[in-house]
Amino acid sequence: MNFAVLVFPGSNCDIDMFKAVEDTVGEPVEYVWHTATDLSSYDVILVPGGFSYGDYLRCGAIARFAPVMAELKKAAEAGKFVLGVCNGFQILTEAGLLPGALIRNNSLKFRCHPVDLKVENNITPFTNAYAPGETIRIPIAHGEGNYVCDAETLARLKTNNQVVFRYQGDNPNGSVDNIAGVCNERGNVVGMMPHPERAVSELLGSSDGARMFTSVLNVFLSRVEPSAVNGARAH
Amino acid sequence: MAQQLAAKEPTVEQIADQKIYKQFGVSDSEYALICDFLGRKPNYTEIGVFSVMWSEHCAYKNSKPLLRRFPTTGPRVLMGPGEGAGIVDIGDNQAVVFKIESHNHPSAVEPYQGAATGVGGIIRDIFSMGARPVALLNSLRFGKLDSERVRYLFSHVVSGIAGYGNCIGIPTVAGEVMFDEAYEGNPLVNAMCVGLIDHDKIQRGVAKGVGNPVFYVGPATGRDGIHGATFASEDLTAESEAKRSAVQVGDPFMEKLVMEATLELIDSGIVLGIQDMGAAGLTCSSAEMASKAGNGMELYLDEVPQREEGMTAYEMMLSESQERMLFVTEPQHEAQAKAIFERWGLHCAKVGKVTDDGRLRLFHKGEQVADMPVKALVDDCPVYQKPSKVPDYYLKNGSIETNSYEQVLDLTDALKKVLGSPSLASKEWVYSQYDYQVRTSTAVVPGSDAAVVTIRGTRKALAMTTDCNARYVYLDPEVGGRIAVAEAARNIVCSGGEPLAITDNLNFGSPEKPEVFWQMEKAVDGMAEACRQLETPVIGGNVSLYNESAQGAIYPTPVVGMVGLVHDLDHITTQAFQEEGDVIFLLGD
Amino acid sequence: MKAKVYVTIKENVLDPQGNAVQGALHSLGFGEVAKVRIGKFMEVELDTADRGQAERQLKEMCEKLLANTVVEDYRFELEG
Amino acid sequence: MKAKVYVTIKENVLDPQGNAVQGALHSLGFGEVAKVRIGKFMEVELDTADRGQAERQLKEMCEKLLANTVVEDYRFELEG
Ligand SMILES: Nc1ncnc2c1ncn2[C@@H]1O[C@H](COP(=O)(O)OP(=O)(O)O)[C@@H](O)[C@H]1O
Repeated sequence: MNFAVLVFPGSNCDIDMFKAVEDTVGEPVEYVWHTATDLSSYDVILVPGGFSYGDYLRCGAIARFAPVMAELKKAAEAGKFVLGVCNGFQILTEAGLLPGALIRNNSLKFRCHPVDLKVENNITPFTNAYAPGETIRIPIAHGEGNYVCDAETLARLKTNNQVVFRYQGDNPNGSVDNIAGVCNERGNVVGMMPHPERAVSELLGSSDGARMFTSVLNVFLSRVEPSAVNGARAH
Repeated sequence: MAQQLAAKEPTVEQIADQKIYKQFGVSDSEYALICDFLGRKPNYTEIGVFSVMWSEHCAYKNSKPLLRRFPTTGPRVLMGPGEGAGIVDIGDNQAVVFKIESHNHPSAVEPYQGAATGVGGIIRDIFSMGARPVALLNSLRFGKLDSERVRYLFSHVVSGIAGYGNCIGIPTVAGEVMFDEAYEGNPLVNAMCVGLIDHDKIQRGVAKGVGNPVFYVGPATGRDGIHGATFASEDLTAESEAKRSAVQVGDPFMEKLVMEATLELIDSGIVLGIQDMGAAGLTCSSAEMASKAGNGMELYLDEVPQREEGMTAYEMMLSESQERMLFVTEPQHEAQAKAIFERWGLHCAKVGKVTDDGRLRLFHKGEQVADMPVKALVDDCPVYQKPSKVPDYYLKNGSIETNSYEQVLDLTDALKKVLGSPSLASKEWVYSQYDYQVRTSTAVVPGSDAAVVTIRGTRKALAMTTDCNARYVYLDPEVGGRIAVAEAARNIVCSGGEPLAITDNLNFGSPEKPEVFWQMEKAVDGMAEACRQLETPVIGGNVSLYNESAQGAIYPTPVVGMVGLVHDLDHITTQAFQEEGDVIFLLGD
Repeated sequence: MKAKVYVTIKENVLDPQGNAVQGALHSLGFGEVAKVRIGKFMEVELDTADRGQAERQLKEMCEKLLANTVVEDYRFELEG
Repeated sequence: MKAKVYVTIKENVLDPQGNAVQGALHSLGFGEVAKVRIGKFMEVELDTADRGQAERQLKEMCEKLLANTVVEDYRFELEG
């Protein structure tokens, strides 16, 4: 299975994402520059955190116009697996690949600390190694992670089971309905503010994020519908 | 308009007759020396260049005699003070590079940008050596939190540090914050950066190879941070007000690009010498690079990218616009260098040439506008041995009968008071705004003693800390200086590391005051002694003097930044009690 | 040609910054401040003399980049 | 009473945000964009009918909180 880690000017969790793939699943992984115009050789595309283009204007606003983004759209439409973390999530919403928007934390401050997340949807390719409703501990590090969308969209997210993670306990940024991560209708594109790539070993304080990587590998290997994979597991 | 501005610059005669050099902090005797070195009187650009090269910040003219007292060598030291940052061997062809730097005065004026550009500056010091920055630390001092202004300074300084470090993607892993009236009008903002390098990648800021081109990379030069003297001789009209030196604004996104491109350039092996443009930008970098190679340099100022119209030679040479670098390569590598920068969306401009005449010559609009001996600029600033005097407070304290104080009996209440003081309280409010985990190498995050950062591909890690209890230093500078080093060493050891070396930031009041100079002397003696005992040489540092406000000098605050080597990940130890039933020991007395 | 672009947060979207500033103004003693909304004000210089073209372009810039129409509204004025 | 407050970055102070947006507009094909400066636009509602008082207060709010006069300029307009 081939992983791509997109690199925009100002990405800074690209290396961490790359290392996480190496350390958790050990599958081939490559950096793909923002000017790339071909993603056909990759099965999973990871959009890492950081401050693409300085996050000036709005987070992710400028990155969404990079040449690679047109390819990313195609890949998403083709059903490839796409995960955006933090700035990557912001880029995916700006690009319209995921609904809603991320605005300033209600505290107006950047916040970096571990949070507890509830796995709300474990049938996405990135979450099927988690039990439904399981609580996992993953760090956040963002200044603009306050998820907003209109009431209609929110209702739709709920009906379609598109809320992937919710903050448990303290809501660190004011996000509507405690949303920490969402997916598209089809489930193959996931975006989240917390950093699973920062939680892949006990030395880093938690290894709860590792299963996002093993999960997508399992789904790929089983080559069946993600829900079937999950359904096959006894809960 | 350019002519008009240039015409406003004082003439050679006016500078001499009206003693305009004094506004630049150049004394009569220094001015006479400069005339000797030039064999004539300096023009406006030249006196500007000399004044910054001969400032305390660049020449250490008041502190050099003291700095010589520090031990600076050791079996592991690969590079001691003198270059951008010091370097210490950690085995396996790897080395750690680190340095601390102050941005006290800019932070007092504009706390967010002052702190942010302080962080940006220290990061450039590290990557211009060829090292990959892996961690940031800081040391902060403010007045008491009950003042609105202090709260403003405190929160904006923290945001500025966070804003820069988080964006560029280097974790801020440790630091200290203390609050005391002594810093009411003069906060301290010291930033430290730690980097990793392979021995064979170490760069130096040298302008090697006569005839080689000199390149400028980074954003265009504006009228940022030029010392106020420029317009001091002008009537303050609305027009001149608008043109006056602007506050430096940091652009961490730009620095991230410059950093990645620079590291790639260095990796390609075509760089002969490289230096960042820090204080006094183009002036300091060009003169120092030429000096270290024993060469000269010509700069063609029309080629310098400019952000504003009508900039003069003086303004370009003294601008402190951020995120800029100067480097030298051989002519045949020009295209390769340009290609690397272009990939990162950056331009590099050929702005000069290495020469063999030992002079720094500046050309602007078809004319030679300055011609100065490099050696005079870099090495020949007079060094002063300031008078020193034991302060009265110290003598008086010595005779205090401590037994005469009433004994504290309500220990619970006393403990509550201590725990409740902002200087001792949890600093989570501060460090939760810092991305301390980016790069996924932070094994011990803020909140323990020293932070620990792992080195990928090895079982080794680095422990790091900043420490200084300035109240101790005030009460007894020599003992306090020793304590600062010892505290840092204890923090390293308690985290599982072997102390390697220190970088220090000497924050003091005015050295013109004999009592302050005495504090400096004694503190340095104490630190030097501790460094010798602990075998942690001083591999670099920074001096920040004239930290005074209406209330007087700050507490003498020689901040110690120490790095230690954790030989095996299993040695990493944190502060918290681990398990119920564990036995607690008290070491020492 | 110079343009001024105003980007404001949509009426029904929460404005954390505006709320925080309002709170801060209250605690500074400006009790009569009933509401604060914070948006962006951009000055854009265009190398064109064709007003119609400038307008079309600005609209496109706003839709594409300068505003996120999921949460923001925009308007602009052309000068000169 | 409603006020509009405009906060802009001083003429000779670097505006990294404006530069980044200008670069982005160029690469989107808006080559005629010569310069972009990004500031803030605030709408403030005041519970007062006294224009003179409102003006005095706004000035004070700007100086104290809404603008950082070391690097920013401000101006405001009172409506109604
Ligand atoms: N300005 C700061 N930046 C980052 N971390 C900080 C800062 N101030 C304090 N810390 C962290 O908070 C913890 C406690 O700091 P401090 O109160 O100075 O304790 P100690 O005296 O044990 O060093 C340490 O881990 C320290 O690194």
